[in-house]
Amino acid sequence: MQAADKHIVIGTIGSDAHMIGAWVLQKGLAAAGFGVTLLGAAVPQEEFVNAAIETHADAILVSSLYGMGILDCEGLRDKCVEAGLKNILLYAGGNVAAPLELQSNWPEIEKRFTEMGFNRVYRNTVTVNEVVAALKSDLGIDS
Amino acid sequence: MQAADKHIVIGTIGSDAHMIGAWVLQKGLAAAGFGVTLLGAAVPQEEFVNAAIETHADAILVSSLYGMGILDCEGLRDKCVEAGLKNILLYAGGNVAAPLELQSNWPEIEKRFTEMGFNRVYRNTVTVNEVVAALKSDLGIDS
Amino acid sequence: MFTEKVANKRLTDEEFFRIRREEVLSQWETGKDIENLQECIAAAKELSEGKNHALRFLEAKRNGTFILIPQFGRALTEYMIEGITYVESETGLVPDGAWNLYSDSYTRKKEFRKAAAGIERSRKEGMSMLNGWPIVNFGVEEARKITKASKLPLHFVTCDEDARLASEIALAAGWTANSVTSLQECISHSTTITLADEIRLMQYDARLAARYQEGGVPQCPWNTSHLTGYDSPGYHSFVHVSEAVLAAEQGVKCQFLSHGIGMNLLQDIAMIRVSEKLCYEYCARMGYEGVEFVAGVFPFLGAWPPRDDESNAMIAWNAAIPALGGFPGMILKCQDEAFATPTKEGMARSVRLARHMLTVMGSQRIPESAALRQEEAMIELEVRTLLEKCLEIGDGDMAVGLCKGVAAGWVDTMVTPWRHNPGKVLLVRDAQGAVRYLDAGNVPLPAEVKQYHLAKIAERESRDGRKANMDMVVEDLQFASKLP
Amino acid sequence: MFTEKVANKRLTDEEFFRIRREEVLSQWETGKDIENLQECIAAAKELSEGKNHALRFLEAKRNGTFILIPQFGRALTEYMIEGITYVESETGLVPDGAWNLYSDSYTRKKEFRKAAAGIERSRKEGMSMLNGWPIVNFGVEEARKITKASKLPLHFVTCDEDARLASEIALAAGWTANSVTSLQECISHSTTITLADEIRLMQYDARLAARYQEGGVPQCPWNTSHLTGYDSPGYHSFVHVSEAVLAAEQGVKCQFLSHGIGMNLLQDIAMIRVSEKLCYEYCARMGYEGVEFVAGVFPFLGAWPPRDDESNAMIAWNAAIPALGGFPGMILKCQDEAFATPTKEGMARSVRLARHMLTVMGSQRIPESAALRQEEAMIELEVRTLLEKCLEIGDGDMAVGLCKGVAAGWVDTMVTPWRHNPGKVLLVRDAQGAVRYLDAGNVPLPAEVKQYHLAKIAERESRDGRKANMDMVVEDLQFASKLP
Ligand code: B12
Ligand code: B12
Repeated sequence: MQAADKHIVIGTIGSDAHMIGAWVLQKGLAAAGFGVTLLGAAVPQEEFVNAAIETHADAILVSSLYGMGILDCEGLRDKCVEAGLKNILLYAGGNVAAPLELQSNWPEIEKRFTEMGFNRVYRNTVTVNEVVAALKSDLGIDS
Repeated sequence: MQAADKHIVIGTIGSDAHMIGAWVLQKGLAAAGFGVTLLGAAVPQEEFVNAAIETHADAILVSSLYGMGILDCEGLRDKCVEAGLKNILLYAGGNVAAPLELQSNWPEIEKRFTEMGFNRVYRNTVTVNEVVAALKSDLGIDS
Repeated sequence: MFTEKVANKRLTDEEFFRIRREEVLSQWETGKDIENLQECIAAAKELSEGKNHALRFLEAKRNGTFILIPQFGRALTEYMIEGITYVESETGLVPDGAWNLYSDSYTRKKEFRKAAAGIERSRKEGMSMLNGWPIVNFGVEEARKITKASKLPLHFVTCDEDARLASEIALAAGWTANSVTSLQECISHSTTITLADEIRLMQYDARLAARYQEGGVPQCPWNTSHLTGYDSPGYHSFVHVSEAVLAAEQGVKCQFLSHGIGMNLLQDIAMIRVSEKLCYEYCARMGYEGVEFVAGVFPFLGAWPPRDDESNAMIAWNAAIPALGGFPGMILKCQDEAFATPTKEGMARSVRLARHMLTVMGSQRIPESAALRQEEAMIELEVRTLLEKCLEIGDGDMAVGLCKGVAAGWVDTMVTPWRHNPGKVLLVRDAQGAVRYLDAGNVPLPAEVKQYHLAKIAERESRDGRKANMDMVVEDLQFASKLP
Repeated sequence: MFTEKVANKRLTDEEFFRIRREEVLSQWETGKDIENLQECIAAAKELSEGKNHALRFLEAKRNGTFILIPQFGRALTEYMIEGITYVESETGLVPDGAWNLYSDSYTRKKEFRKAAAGIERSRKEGMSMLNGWPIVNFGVEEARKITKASKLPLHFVTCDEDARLASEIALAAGWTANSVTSLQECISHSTTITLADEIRLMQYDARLAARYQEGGVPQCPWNTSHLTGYDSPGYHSFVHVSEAVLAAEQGVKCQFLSHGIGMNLLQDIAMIRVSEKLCYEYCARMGYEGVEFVAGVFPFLGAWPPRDDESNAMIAWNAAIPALGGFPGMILKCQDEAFATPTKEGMARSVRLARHMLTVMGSQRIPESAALRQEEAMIELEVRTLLEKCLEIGDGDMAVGLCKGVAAGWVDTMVTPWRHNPGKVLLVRDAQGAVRYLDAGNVPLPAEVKQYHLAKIAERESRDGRKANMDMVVEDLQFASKLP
């Protein structure tokens, strides 16, 4: 299996206008060989799901920087399931919580995102290479 | 009782070259009305005692900034007692310990200086006014 | 939403009150508490006594002193008050300080229902689950509690498209600065709104500020170029001057020019000088009399380093630039910047750090020099060219010209979420860390300026032994957030 | 101790070895381990491979890069190694760093018995009860353990009057920089020694460094003006140039000019430029060929603020000055400065902060300007006058002139413990925070310079609405340590 056979949808969720992270990620994933669709900023959940269907995506990468990622991401897995994307990979990343007390309690954040049906959640210190490695491993791509 | 009736000897002890603190202190105490003798820097214990005898001093203010104040001050009270200055006030002040762990454990520093026979010991954040107030109180001066 | 064409014209009383009634106060139930504008102005006058933004900032400008401006924004009023009083009492921020207070992003997008859920959620979780204070949901009486809790002038970040109701509530609470922006908002926070619509929305905010001013409560709305953090200095100045003219038309008499900076000392100082000078010049030329501008610095808006020590360096250098430039307003980010909305402890630490920068260097200024003059000249040429082209194409109307400029593709910057931005521009840093056009797209840079930028980039290319390209652009985005 | 008169003359081999045998190695038992100088030089050559101070600093100067120099000093070897390896591994200090390592003050006063007691005491208490590492008590093999533990060039602060044995041990251990000072030591750390005696002592240290250099181990001894923290910039430069000439006579080929600064950007940069220029000029004029100088900044030596946040500002601004000046050596103090000898954690934090200052501003330089030129001109005039007077009165001999100048009262500074200092000089800060002569005592300031200083003080007087006087001098001593 090769990266080129896999398609990834990336976007910044909710009312969030930050898009540099997603933009950088897109460049990195494309360079690693993935097919990538970048949805831009302030993307509603529905748009993620529709884009995933349209592009036969294998993973949705949800970027959230502005601190309300937990609120914005709730229910996304359900929408995926409803749309027949039961097993699509869901990653989140960025600054997903507003208060520092939560943001610096990463096990709690991981717990919450797992409960919400996400496969992985990343801090903003993650490198593009780490994301590529995780995707390859989760998607069974030889590296 | 008035400040003008009281005499204070000030100096920096041991091999310590810092003398700005003592210099500033001298100016402040003189302004508050005390008689003051400034011995300068790197003053041996003997010189403190001799100066106190000579000037009929009521207090010796030992400045120590370079971190070895505990080592340098040991035995000073004994020398005072030997010289007949049993009850002379002994204050120390400055940065009396080298390691931060000790310097920031002030109760321990106070304990040590009390054991060494000092009446008071001050951090370098003390103000001249606080020193004047303590001297007045300890020497029974009306303020 | 807006069908009329845009024009740089003062809203008539009739229009203003029609919009107020039909489009603004009706947005949410708290609108009804501020129906009587006269009463609101009277209340604001009393509440802002002794902590008026315009008066304090103009005074600092006259005296050559500085105002430190921490930021804060949490979901609940009690968190707001706790944070504000903590910082004010722990840092000696009073009297030479002011506040930059944030609403949450739902409020900024008029998603008041989501904000309400966020309030509930924050109560339940016992911490702030919103990235700011939802002023519209809370309404004017709650806002007044904050006014009373602070000893300092308050500015409320009213932006993200339609912030008219937020502005109304903030000013009615005695906060003495809202935001008067336009292109800034599109670039920073928007995706689909048209510039014409954004300008119309902001005309209302500006007119509202002017009404308070006319009613005896001096106002100093913020005219900002916070943008994305990765924009050319000329673009920044251009945004400021165009916003200045639009706000002045509505009757705004004092504007705080909050410049996002790139952290190149000379270039930043040159940029701010050019903005301030051209704001005065263009306003005078268009017949707006007695408008005052106070210059300030907003710390680097690009990525920050994820560790305290490096953040301390950022805070210090971002304070050194306004100090050396002599710009009165010093907005502060804090050590939490890379991670989460500022904590009160973080803001206090940052205030203390910046304050001590002023203690040791506050009266030092950068001397005049040929290098600084050249940087100024280059920026001024760029900005004048854009402004003149706007006025020309807009037939003397800045609003029309701006909109046409974006549509025609020659008003442009980089990495914005705004879909109407042409997006041909690419910027990199030169050998001294100044921001330069690698690709100016269709921006009508005078040839001299274009060559200057390319020559500067060539210096870096030869120092680094490689060509400037897209990889370099991406690296430069993160230059200040990298740890060794 | 020394009965001969002083002269700026190279020690003959005969003298050098006589002193070495009779006065130096016999000071303490560890002297015998380094009796064979040839062997020591050979060992040092190997040990300093890849971390030679002179080579690294000259390289940085050529490349326009910076070397970060944290400080450290603890009673026991294991503490030294622990601290050094901690900082090197936690901060990315390698390869662009170096170490400024301290002995304790007993060692610096040759009170080796007290130092021995301090070592015992430290072992007993489980913490460092000395303010530095007693190199003489520990001897060369222990010192070599430290050399091996570090990846960086090591400088040992060999000062406080007679540090000849400390120098011998440090250089034999492969440390590649000792100190070549003279007036500096008297002013900073001494009370009664005569300048003539101090010069004689330091001639030995310089000659020793030169011998290592000649033996194939490049050396870069530190020529410092750390002084008291409250001295005029002209006095600083004067100290540097005079020390430069004395060390060069002994054959020293590379000197690191570590300037204590006053934290006024322009004045500090002007001072350092003048020093460097005149060091080259006077050495050339006196016939010392091929001597290189590398300029550096030692952070403000006056009182520091007793809180982290304010210390962070100090660290940042003290790093910004060498960065903007383009001076390769950036010595660092840390957040512990007001309280105790630096902890390893403190030094690591400070390195990270300073390093990030370089990340964001490291390639920016202050532009040439009339203001900077004027400051340079004034300092240069002051320094040249002093130097010429020395040479004149000393009949071309700098050492003689210096001693006569102090005796005659026209070489003078403020608040030193040194009893031979005339002590008529008073300095205050002007309206921009630059250091100015309120009273020049008998310092032969050219009239132009004197007037310049007084005019600058007058600016402050009129700004502050009060006369400059002794109270202001005392206040200014503490200007950077005050919290709000
Ligand atoms: C630049 C920036 C902006 C720019 C955005 C420009 C743009 N076009 O994107 C501007 C100035 C417009 C802006 C606005 C605002 N911002 Co902002 N902004 C930043 C800043 C300084 C840098 C973000 C950035 O671009 N980093 C560089 C990129 C390359 O890194 P990145 O975004 O982190 O992405 C990387 C990783 O996170 C990861 N990643 C990202 N997404 C994903 C997703 C997945 C699945 C994975 C695996 C990985 C991953 O990979 C990326 C590439 O390496 C951060 C603070 C910081 N980090 O320094 C604040 C920050 C994100 N902003 C913040 C806030 C609150 C706002 C505002 C609400 C206003 C305000 N209070 O300042 C508005 C947002 C309005 C809105 N509607 O969204 C807060 C968020 C607080 C929180 N989370 O608790 C931050 C943390 C600052 C702070 N401490 O207050 N901001
Ligand atoms: C200026 C200074 C110097 C100058 C001294 C100039 C001079 N002529 O005095 C110079 C550069 C020469 C110097 C040298 C050294 N210094 Co020094 N120096 C300082 C510094 C930066 C400021 C001291 C100062 O002048 N403060 C201003 C005056 C007005 O305040 P003050 O001295 O604290 O005095 C006030 C109070 O403490 C109090 N007070 C003082 N004495 C007394 C006594 C009594 C009885 C009372 C009631 C009150 C009182 O009242 C005073 C007036 O308000 C301090 C760090 C700091 N505090 O910022 C380091 C510091 C004191 N130095 C230190 C050291 C180690 C040295 C050196 C050994 C070299 C080195 N490693 O740097 C040498 C000393 C050599 C020697 N033989 O002594 C350390 C001491 C470490 C420790 N205690 O653990 C310090 C703390 C720096 C550090 N963190 O490493 N230093």
